[in-house]
Amino acid sequence: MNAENPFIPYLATLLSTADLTPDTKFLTVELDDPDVRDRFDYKPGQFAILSAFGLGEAPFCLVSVSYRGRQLEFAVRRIGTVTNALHELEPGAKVGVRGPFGNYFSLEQYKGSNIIIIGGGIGMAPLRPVINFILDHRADYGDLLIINGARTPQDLVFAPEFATWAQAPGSRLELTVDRGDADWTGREALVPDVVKELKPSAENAIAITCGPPIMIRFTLIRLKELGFTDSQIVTTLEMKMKCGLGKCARCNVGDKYICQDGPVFTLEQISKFMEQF
Amino acid sequence: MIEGYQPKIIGFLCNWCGYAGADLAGTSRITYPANIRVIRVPCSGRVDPLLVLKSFQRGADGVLIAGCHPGECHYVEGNYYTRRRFALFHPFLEYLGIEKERFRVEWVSASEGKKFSKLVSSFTEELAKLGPRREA
Amino acid sequence: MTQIISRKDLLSWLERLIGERIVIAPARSNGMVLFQRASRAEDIVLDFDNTALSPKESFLPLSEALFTVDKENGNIKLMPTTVDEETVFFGIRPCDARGMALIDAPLLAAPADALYQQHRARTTLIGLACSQAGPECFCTSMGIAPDDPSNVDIMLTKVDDSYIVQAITEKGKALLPSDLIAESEVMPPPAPSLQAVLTEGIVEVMPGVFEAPYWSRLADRCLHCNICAYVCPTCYCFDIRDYIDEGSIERVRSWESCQSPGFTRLAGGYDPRSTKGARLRQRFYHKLSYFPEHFGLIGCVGCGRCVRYCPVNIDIREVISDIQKLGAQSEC
Amino acid sequence: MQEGLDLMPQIRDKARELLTSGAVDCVIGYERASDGLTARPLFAYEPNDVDKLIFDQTCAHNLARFLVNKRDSTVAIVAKPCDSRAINLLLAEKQIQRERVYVIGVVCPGIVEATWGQIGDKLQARCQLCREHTPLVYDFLVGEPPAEEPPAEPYHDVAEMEAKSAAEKHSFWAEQFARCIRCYACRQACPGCYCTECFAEQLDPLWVGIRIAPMENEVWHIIRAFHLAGRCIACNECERVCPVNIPLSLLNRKLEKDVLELFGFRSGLSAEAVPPLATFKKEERLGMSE
Repeated sequence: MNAENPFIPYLATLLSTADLTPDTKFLTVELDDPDVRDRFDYKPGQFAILSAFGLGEAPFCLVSVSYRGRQLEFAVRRIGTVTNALHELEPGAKVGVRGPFGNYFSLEQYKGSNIIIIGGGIGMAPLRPVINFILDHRADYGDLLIINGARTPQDLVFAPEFATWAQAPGSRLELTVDRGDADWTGREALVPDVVKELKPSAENAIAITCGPPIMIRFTLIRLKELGFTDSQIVTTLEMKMKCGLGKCARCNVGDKYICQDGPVFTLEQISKFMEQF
Repeated sequence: MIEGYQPKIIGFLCNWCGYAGADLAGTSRITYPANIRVIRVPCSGRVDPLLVLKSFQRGADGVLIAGCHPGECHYVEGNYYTRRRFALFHPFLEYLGIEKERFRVEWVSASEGKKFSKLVSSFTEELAKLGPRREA
Repeated sequence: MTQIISRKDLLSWLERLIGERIVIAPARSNGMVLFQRASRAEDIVLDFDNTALSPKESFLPLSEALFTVDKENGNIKLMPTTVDEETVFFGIRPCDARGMALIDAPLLAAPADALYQQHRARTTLIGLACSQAGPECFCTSMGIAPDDPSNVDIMLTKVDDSYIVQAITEKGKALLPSDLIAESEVMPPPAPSLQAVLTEGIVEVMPGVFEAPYWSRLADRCLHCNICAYVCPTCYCFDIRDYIDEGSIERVRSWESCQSPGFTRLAGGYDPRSTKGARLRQRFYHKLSYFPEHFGLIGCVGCGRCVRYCPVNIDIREVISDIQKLGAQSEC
Repeated sequence: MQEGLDLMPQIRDKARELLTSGAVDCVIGYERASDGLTARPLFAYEPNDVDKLIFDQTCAHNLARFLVNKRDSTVAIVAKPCDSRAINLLLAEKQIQRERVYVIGVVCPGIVEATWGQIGDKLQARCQLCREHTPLVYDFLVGEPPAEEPPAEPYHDVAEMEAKSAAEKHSFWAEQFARCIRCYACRQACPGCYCTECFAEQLDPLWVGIRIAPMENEVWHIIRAFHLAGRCIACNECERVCPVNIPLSLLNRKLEKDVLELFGFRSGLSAEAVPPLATFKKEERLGMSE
């Protein structure tokens, strides 16, 4: 983060864009200043604030992992003014980057555990670096189960990586959609129902989930039925953010600022202030 | 009159009449001053006072709305609403300090290329006489 | 011995300061007393209860560019806004001076808000003790005295037709006009006494009343305008968006309020704090629970502006005492 | 303030009756504010709350503003004549249902100038111009309807403004708008401002930029006033609540005057009246050429 003036973004160049789904693009961004580029370390779960100059800035989770390379990757779903502008940019365009912000998944702590990743729609974005981190440190973790749901097959965000994820040793990828199409031979079920069906064991396991509020709500119920305790369930919260620094006083849930104290919380932490959402 | 001053006019022209009229002026090689910047709208009834106000704020010296003659609206009654809306907004603009000469609502049919040309000429002349707007 | 300055000399001092730097001082404007940039000492109002708007506007302006985007030959450069001019802020009341100190807590916490920090560093605060209290004042309940010299650089206390002068900080000392100040035996008058609100224990009570139906009932009459937040000397919420004018791009920060309808609405329309009751509750929780949890002090200074200007009389003093009652009920 | 004005018992009795019988879920009225002098809105849900109800010449708020929030329940409302015009406006614009609102109409002697902690002895300017001292819509009337005497020159201040030069008008309004802090209290207090998304909050198209600055403020105030053209019922709540004293009635009443002159229309006089900009007459010319 730019400690001298945290509101001034680092300048960066959009290297490439690719369509992930009809409404989501994969953006690869490189910070212009080589020193900044070297310093810009981050961990799975952290986010950055991207600027489209003239239209504003918005927070996005970093979907890359820091140690693999210096290019920053984002999955941006077109939903408002800033995301629209980002979608319109061509490679070579200048953007701004502030960050990294927020806390991260305690992957060190999960070592030795079986990991269950449960993501819905664009909620897979913060989970991608977790999956890649685990695959890169395969020996450190137990079984990896990935349950990824979306509205339609076209909305499954990281489809090009599914083969890698599914074929990695000790990992299993379960896809599901609300509505299939002619080519879809997989599941047509809601994510919480898939959790119920697959019955992952809570023993020595950590469940990490992210997705739309309604999916999270029912997924949590299913996980608890399977015996997961609140400290075994980890999620990321979403709230409107502006500054990323706990200063603009907008993204609080109870006395926690999602941009600083979050976005990653265990259910144990959240249960104290979930009502205050 | 200020030497060399060229007033800027924003013209909201309805697709069916005002714009067609301007088009006819063009194809008939009837000249009119290049001071007008044309924005084609589906109907004069689409013109929101916000568009007029924003035009003035962003440096227009005059704003013209040209629609079909009353009774000839492509959408039957759109311009009746235009008439009411701007009959009220025009004096309001004047009340806020925008001279009444700077705003016009005119009915120009698709066959009135000559009328459109005359209109733009007289509007431009009038605005030139009035001089530039004060800085907002 | 105390140091004093006569009213006349105070005005000549201010006149001198106006020649040297920016002077912000209370002045009459459209039926209000407001802090404004003074161009003549004679426009400065010395006798007033308090200004209609708080002093925060000088440090956290209504709107301010954080930086400008400079686009030349296809290159982009970001030009941060800087505060270069020295300012004297005259006439700040003890409650408002505490207000600034409270805003410092979040905004100067590392990494500091650079622009706000510059505004603060470039400004010398001259405080004016209150010789009388308005009916809406309750600073003492927030641990502030009407003649409290904390949080200012120089403190002035009116005695008859003169002012006792106290330099509180080195910055203040450096500004004092030694030629205009005399030694005197006068004693400061007693500070006015104020209505009290029981704030003791409120921070502890708050978490237990979050679900109380009280909030949605209170929100019945709330208009959800931003007056309370905008007149408040401690509210610091802001919005950041880009502003384009004639091709120039600025990243602008403007005041915003947790009461405004879009405050927590996410792109796509989902709003986790969509009800009126939840929004109003957020205001009081921020002041009476979250802020003290984070920074140790209640986020209110008892200036009473929200009491005076709320169009529907949502009175924070009443809210505090209602919460105390609710808390007592839930205990038994 | 006028002495002997004691409409309170009747209002309380009616409110108690309505709440006790369950005819309404809530009575929206006035109670004494925390200064012990002025009034504030009261939402009475229980018969016991009824004793807090007051009515006097400090009851400034237009309570009709709250009706859209209470759309889903049945409420009674204490309504002054100006408030009753707002009720008519909301009915005409299909925002509320007549059968879900019980109107306790109050004959109004005019409201005095007051701020929190201070009551003046002068009637508010809008009350000096009032033409209706008896509510136009009610289910139950409190007070004796007086004979109406229309004000002699209701628009003298508007006429003065009209007479100024363009430059004078421009600088007058620029100065007024520059002061705005965009708290949107004018909008929030207005019974006619009920849009679910205000144009000022739209991001695409972006009409009002983030800057709280003269140009943006100007768009806000001009369009706010114009959106109420032919709809404003002159309760002047917008001006009363403005924390920086912007003379909004001078905008609103210019439009009111022109609407009256052009269309012969005053808003809120009936629940059926269509706002003049939502209708037209084919044969009218309105000063425009053919």
